[in-house]
Amino acid sequence: MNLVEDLALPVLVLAPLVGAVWLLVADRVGESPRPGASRTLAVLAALLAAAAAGVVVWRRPEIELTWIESLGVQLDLGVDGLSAPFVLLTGLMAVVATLVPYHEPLSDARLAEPGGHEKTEPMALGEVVPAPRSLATYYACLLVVVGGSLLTFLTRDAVVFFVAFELVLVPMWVLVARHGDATTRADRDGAAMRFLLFTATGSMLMLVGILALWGATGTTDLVRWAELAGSSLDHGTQVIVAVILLIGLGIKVPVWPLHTWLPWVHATAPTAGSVLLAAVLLKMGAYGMIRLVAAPLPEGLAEVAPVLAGLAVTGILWAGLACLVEQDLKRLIAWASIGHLGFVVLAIATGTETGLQAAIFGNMAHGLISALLFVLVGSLKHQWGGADLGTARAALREVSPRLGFALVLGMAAAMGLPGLAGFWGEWGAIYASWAPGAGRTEGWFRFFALLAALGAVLAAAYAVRVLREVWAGDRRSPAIRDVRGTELGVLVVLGVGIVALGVYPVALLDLTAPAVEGIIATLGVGP
Amino acid sequence: MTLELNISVLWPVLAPALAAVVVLVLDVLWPRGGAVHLWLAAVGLVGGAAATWPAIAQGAGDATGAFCLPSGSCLYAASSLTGGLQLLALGSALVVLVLTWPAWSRAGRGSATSAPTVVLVALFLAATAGVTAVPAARDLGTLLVSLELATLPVVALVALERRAARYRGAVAGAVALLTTSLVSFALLALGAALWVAATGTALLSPEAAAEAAAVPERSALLLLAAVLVLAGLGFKISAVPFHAWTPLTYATAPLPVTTYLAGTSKVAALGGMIVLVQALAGTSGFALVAVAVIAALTMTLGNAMALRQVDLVHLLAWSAVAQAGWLMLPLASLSSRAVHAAGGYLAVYVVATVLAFVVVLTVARRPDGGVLLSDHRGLARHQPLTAAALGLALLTLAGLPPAIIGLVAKVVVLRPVAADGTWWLLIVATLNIALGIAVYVRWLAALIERTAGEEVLVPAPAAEAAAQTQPRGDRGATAAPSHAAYQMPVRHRVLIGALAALLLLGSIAPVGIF
Amino acid sequence: MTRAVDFPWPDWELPTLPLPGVPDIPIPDLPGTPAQAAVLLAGAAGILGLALSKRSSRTAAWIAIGSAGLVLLASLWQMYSLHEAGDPRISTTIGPLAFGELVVPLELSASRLSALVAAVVGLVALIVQVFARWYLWFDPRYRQFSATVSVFTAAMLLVVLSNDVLLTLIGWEVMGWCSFLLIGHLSAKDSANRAATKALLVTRLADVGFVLGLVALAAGAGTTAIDGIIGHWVTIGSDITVAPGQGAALTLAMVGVVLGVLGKSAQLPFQDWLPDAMEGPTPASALIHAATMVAAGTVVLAQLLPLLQAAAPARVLLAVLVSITIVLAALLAFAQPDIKRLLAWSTVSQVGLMLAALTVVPVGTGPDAAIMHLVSHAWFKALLFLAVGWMGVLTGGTVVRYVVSATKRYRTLRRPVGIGLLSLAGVPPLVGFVSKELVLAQAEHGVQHGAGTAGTIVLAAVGASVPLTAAYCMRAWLILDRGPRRRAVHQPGAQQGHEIIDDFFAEPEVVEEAIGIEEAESAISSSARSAVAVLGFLSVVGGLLAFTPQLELDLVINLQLLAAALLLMILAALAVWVASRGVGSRDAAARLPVSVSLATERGLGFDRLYRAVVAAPVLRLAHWVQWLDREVLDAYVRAAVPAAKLLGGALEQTHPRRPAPGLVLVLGGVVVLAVIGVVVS
Amino acid sequence: MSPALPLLLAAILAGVGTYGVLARRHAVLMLIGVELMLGAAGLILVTVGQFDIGQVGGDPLASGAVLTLFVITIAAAEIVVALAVVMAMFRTRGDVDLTGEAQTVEAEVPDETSPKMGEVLG
Repeated sequence: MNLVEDLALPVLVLAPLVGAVWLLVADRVGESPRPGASRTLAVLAALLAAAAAGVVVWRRPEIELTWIESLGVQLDLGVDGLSAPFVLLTGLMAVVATLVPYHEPLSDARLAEPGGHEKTEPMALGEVVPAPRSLATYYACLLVVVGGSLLTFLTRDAVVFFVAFELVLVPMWVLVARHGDATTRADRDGAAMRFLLFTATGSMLMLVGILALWGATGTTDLVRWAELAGSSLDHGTQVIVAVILLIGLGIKVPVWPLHTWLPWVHATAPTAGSVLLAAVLLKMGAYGMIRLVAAPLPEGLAEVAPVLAGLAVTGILWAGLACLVEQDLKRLIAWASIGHLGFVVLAIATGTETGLQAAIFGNMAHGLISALLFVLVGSLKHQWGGADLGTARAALREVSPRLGFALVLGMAAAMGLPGLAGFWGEWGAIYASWAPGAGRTEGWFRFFALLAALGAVLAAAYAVRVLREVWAGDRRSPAIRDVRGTELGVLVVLGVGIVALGVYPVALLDLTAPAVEGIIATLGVGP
Repeated sequence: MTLELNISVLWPVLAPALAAVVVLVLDVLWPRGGAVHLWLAAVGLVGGAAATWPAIAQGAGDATGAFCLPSGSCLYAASSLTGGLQLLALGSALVVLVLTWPAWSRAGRGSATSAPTVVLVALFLAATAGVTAVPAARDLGTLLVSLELATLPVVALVALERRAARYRGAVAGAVALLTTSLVSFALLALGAALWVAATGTALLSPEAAAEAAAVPERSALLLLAAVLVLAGLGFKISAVPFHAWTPLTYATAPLPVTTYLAGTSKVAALGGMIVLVQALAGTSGFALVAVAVIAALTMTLGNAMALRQVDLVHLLAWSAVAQAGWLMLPLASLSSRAVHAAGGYLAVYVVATVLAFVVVLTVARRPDGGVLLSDHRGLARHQPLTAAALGLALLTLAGLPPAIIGLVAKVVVLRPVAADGTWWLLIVATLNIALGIAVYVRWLAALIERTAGEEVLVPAPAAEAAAQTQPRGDRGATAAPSHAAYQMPVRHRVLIGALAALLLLGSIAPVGIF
Repeated sequence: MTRAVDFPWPDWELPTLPLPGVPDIPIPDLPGTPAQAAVLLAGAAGILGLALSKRSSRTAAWIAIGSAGLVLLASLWQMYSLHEAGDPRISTTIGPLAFGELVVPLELSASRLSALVAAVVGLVALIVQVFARWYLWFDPRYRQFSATVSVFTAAMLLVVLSNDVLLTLIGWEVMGWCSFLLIGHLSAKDSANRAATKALLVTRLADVGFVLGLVALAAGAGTTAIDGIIGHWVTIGSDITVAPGQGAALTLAMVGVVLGVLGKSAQLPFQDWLPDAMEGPTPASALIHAATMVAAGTVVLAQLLPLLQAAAPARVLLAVLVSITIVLAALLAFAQPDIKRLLAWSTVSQVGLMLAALTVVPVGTGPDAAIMHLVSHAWFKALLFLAVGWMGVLTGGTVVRYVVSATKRYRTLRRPVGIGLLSLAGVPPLVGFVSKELVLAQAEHGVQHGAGTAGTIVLAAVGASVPLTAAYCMRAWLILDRGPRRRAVHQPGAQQGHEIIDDFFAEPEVVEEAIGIEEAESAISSSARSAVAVLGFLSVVGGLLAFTPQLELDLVINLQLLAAALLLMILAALAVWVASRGVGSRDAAARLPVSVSLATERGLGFDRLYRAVVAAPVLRLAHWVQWLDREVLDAYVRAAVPAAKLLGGALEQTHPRRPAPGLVLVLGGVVVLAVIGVVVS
Repeated sequence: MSPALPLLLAAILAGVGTYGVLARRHAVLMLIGVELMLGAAGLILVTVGQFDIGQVGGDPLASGAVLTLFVITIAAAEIVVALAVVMAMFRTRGDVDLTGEAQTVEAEVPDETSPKMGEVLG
């Protein structure tokens, strides 16, 4: 047991990274490995990481290393109640993302099938279809994303956090730019570039905030920051730093109006990329908001909380409305993500224990739900040859009931149906917004709670819209094959996760409660 | 009046300088020396590099002086930072030497003697000696002399392009460099004169400056001196608006010399800047604000311009301008930490830029190669390892992991600025990181792009079938046969490997850089 | 109005019947409570029904019906054990939840009334499951249907037995979603999808109020436990007093809750989803509109009754809207050209009666009258829906022209339909009569005990509903029971030679389409028939419940009022009979002008109102949002590209390519630096 | 003699030199402008050394004078290099006009207008 415990943490971080390096090297030196071999290796690494994540969360080992001595940057790894669910989620998503089958990117020739979709660029028919190639780099990129995210959640040092935060950008960019679908290559590159520039700008702003906190506290230790709870910064500085951090993290989350990159990127990214983006990468933003803003800058957060909550609520409504008219199913799911994360941000802004609990829960729920929906929609998109809702297609309920069932489950969860994972986070957010923490204007927050509840109605509206357009109906052609094999397994696992979290939220809430209590309890300590 | 010499400290400067002298003397004694001169130069550089060790090994804050006055202040002082900068200069010079080795050893061919080689080698060594001296300079005289020593031979090196097709351009580039450097030097000299007038001493001591700043009429004089001195140094580091020569000269000079300008020369520039800003910092906020404004302007303009370039040398030239802004950024807040940050950033920048130049040069020397962005299309397929190294260099410059060192370098230079609370500068810098990413990722995208040879026109539904039937090996073999025939010279491989290894090592454990 | 007659009539106290003593069964010490068992069994049946029945309707039926039976047993056992051991009985669920500052115990509580309602729900669910097994015999999606019904039942039981507003909300929302699935069961039909969507969205919109109301209640109390909430907000003594300074907050919260209840119970202005919901299969209608979803509002308000009593404005709001709904829905029911829609509108009206009874409960009295009406409505309305569904199978539809003289053609239908309509009309001594009289008495009692204006309005509406109900019941009966003219009497099953579906656990040959309705013509299974018979029996004798200790009604029946009501009932029936004479179908509503009947068929255009007021603006807003997002928010992003290009271009143009201008730049830079110097110093 | 006169002269020299640098297209004339500026610098240094401007006591290092020597030496070295380059310029172009287009190399490189920008940033 001791050995397993000692090894778990290094394995957790290194398994994906080493796997990735091995794949990258193998792809460049000598004959590239066959796609099957790459995939097997990637899945093994992911499984190893997932198992290690379980052990780490269970046994809570810790590692302390010095990384850059002159800066006092430590490579301290370990989990607490706050990061544990994120680590577990990332472990699960690693397995999901590597297992999800690789679809050859759709390009113009295939997207130009009759039915007509929204054209953003004049389309050249008969564009070359890229020749298939070794997938080693693809899987390596997935693994780096996973490794980087794990490191982000595990580290206790702000600089390492930032570095790990950035580590996922380039592989994600490669995934979108090289393996994404798009009407034209320009579109694909555009989406990839958008992702990179947006999130890089965001993380650089976050860096500014981190530097400011570093300067004020003299340490980069996140635990220490949380203990100080902003006592070393005066009020004005807290506000400025909080604003900068929130803008930076808000791009990643994303918070309205910094969200415009997300639908693009999701519409383009390959399925596994979308899964990781929605289920893991966006979480890093929300996690950062708790770790870097809520804990160390309570006063600053309290000051800007009404604005943040207002933006979050605007995002909920905005996304809900956009979903009502969006024509691309994958973009629609992306919009839904924006709405869900709006609830998360709203919950964080309230600055109460209930809010933080709801935020963490909402994150986990959104991770599972969006992963399920993206796996599903990815499969649909590649069978349909596009994700346009305007095209007449066979009703899922008639031709592929398993996919249909998964869609119903996913959509019900997305609209926050009780008994499924989405409910607790959303309800908690509304509750917390109704009873916000110290220093928040009650009136505004209650108004936001009302708007958030309206946003939940919009969620129901777009959920039934999707079900009506995709699931119900009497068309039976063109028939598509029902989901089976690995994909089915992935969907089942995610579906069971969604139901389990929805029916028995106690485990997750208990897991995070001590950490959340710690964060809120220190608020009284500051001046 | 005695001057304590303390020669042992001077070896990093003396070694290349001596090597230059020896090369010249040897040429007199043995006119057909051939490649011996190059070997001598290499020995000089390596010797100098070895001699930096004692300085580097010093603890933080210690400095060993040479040419020390009885009053205790020295005209030359080597702290660990100085040592590091000197090592960097000598190391990058060594890379340039290796790069240019065949060209320079060929230079002698056709003439009866090896004189052309000797000229080049001597100029090169002299310039390097100048570069190594600048960071250690602690008085105006040393600074002026070493700066000019670092600049003038390079002008000649630029002009001494031997390929006829490029000669005309090279001369034009040399003229641009020359005129700018002359004017800048004139400004520097005026500034130095005013400095002496204001402080009464040629020593670059913060105390004297602070003393002068206390008296109103002298403070005005000091301000004017600071303006002129900064302008003079700004040229060397290619800060906006003293940058105009940069793209001109970079694009026209022989590529190894461009590498020298972009790498080694920057050491001198930053060294001088550090020395001056340290001396000026105590006087008023002026130097800091000026440096901040210049840094912001420089990085913004550099990135904006780099974004449009299709010629990679131009792109790197503008990137050098942008990076100059980053180099100056920490100097906008004065502390020993800031100075170290700038030094660390310089080290990362020099390694990455030199690596990028080496790759550009390798690709340019390929049979069908060139220095355009289009020549790098699909490089990741043809030369995966080279492309990986270049990618690492570009990511380092952009500050994106997996080139963690680039990111850490950015963190380090931003830290003092944040500590000062110069928010506007932080925001500008932050936006410039994004802009910079756009610059380098554009190149990176070209690297991993599929070339026409790789893409197959497949009727849409058959694409998947083709994926399963066509074995991979075939496609690898059919792709771009011309590239397969080309064998990269061993020295390029070694250089790329070594530099990439440096960056990788730094990424894993950035120890001792910052 | 009935009070105009002024001579002394004796009032009549409700007698307590000399019931036979309940056998004394020892209560064993079970690991869980019946409440837990009931909810868990029903919920598990939903999941297991889908997971275990691999394409086998038989397994699904076993699971669904078996669990429904067990649920019924558990709830009956619960009634018994409460009777023996006293109430309430608290039991835990998954909680307590670690939800920060908020205490979330998530407990169930079984009391006298909730146990009764739970038993009724269990019974109706069992009957519906049994009936559905026949009704959806050929439906390839029977498994999904039965599983959904199980989950639905679980959700309703959760609401009924909840002692925690969060549990209430969970059950509430799950019911809404299940109703979406059930109504849209025939998802190949667009009208079914539309109706399902409408039902979900309308109720969900109203739920905004419900959610916020409950949140506000919980936030004030710091707990989600219902008794905790009531204890925090009000003090119950001889009169109910609101905690000081919180009257407005309580009123707002209760207004929200009332809004949610209005939505779920299909009361004005949310009533229009319910008639459309008749697109669902009949068993679903019977379940949703008899015992469960529409009645859930009554249950919740009964649980929160002290708060409703304390929040007068919310109570008045509820009373006014409900009163209007009662009358309006009854009028609309009269004019419907489809019997099933008639029943739907009658449901709206009857649910209004339950809620109306709640608004006039004086302090210190329980909501027993409302619950009695809930129970009675559950029985006779389920009976009617099942019977009409059965009829629809036989006649091929429920539109008036299909069902004319149906009970004459299919005589087996005569008894259940007749009992149901009589009970609905409130003819003594059927259960409908008892419960309606109790509501009337409650209203009258309320008016005398300070229910104020609300009481008067409610009394008027309830009084008006009596003849109106009688009228539409009479109309329906006249149509159904018209003597046959031309067509010979069908002998069920005889000449058609269809498969007789009798062993309901046999495995049907599942055909592709849901053609069961045609195939199963006249072939009702004996189990389904007996299920209907049970309901019929209860509808007749169920009134006795009012005289058992299960209900505590300290009401005094005003015999004057009673007589007046009966008189009005008879008059209305007579009037309808008169009107129907001379009409071919004996449809009294045929006398109405076409424009009126069209308008009533469309529910007075509420659908268009919803679309015009809510759907269209929201969609327009959505298009704006899309446009704004693309053209304004994202424009900045896209503009960055041309901006960068332009900037680069401009710089490129100005960038000197010659040495001399470079020098100008250098010297210009000196000037700039000097300016900075001057500014800084 | 007051230090004002030499300083005034230095100012004039610097001004004329600046004017020369800015206004003259001829490379040699530009060089002369630079030399004038250097002269001004030297003059200031000498004056400062002589008149003890801004000094509390005497400067044991005689900074002014020493630096003047330095400047003169460097200027001489500069002129050597500069004239060599100007000669080369004259040989390649036939004139020494500094305002002439410098980037003749550009002609070799096809100036691809950057269409990739749109694609890349999309």
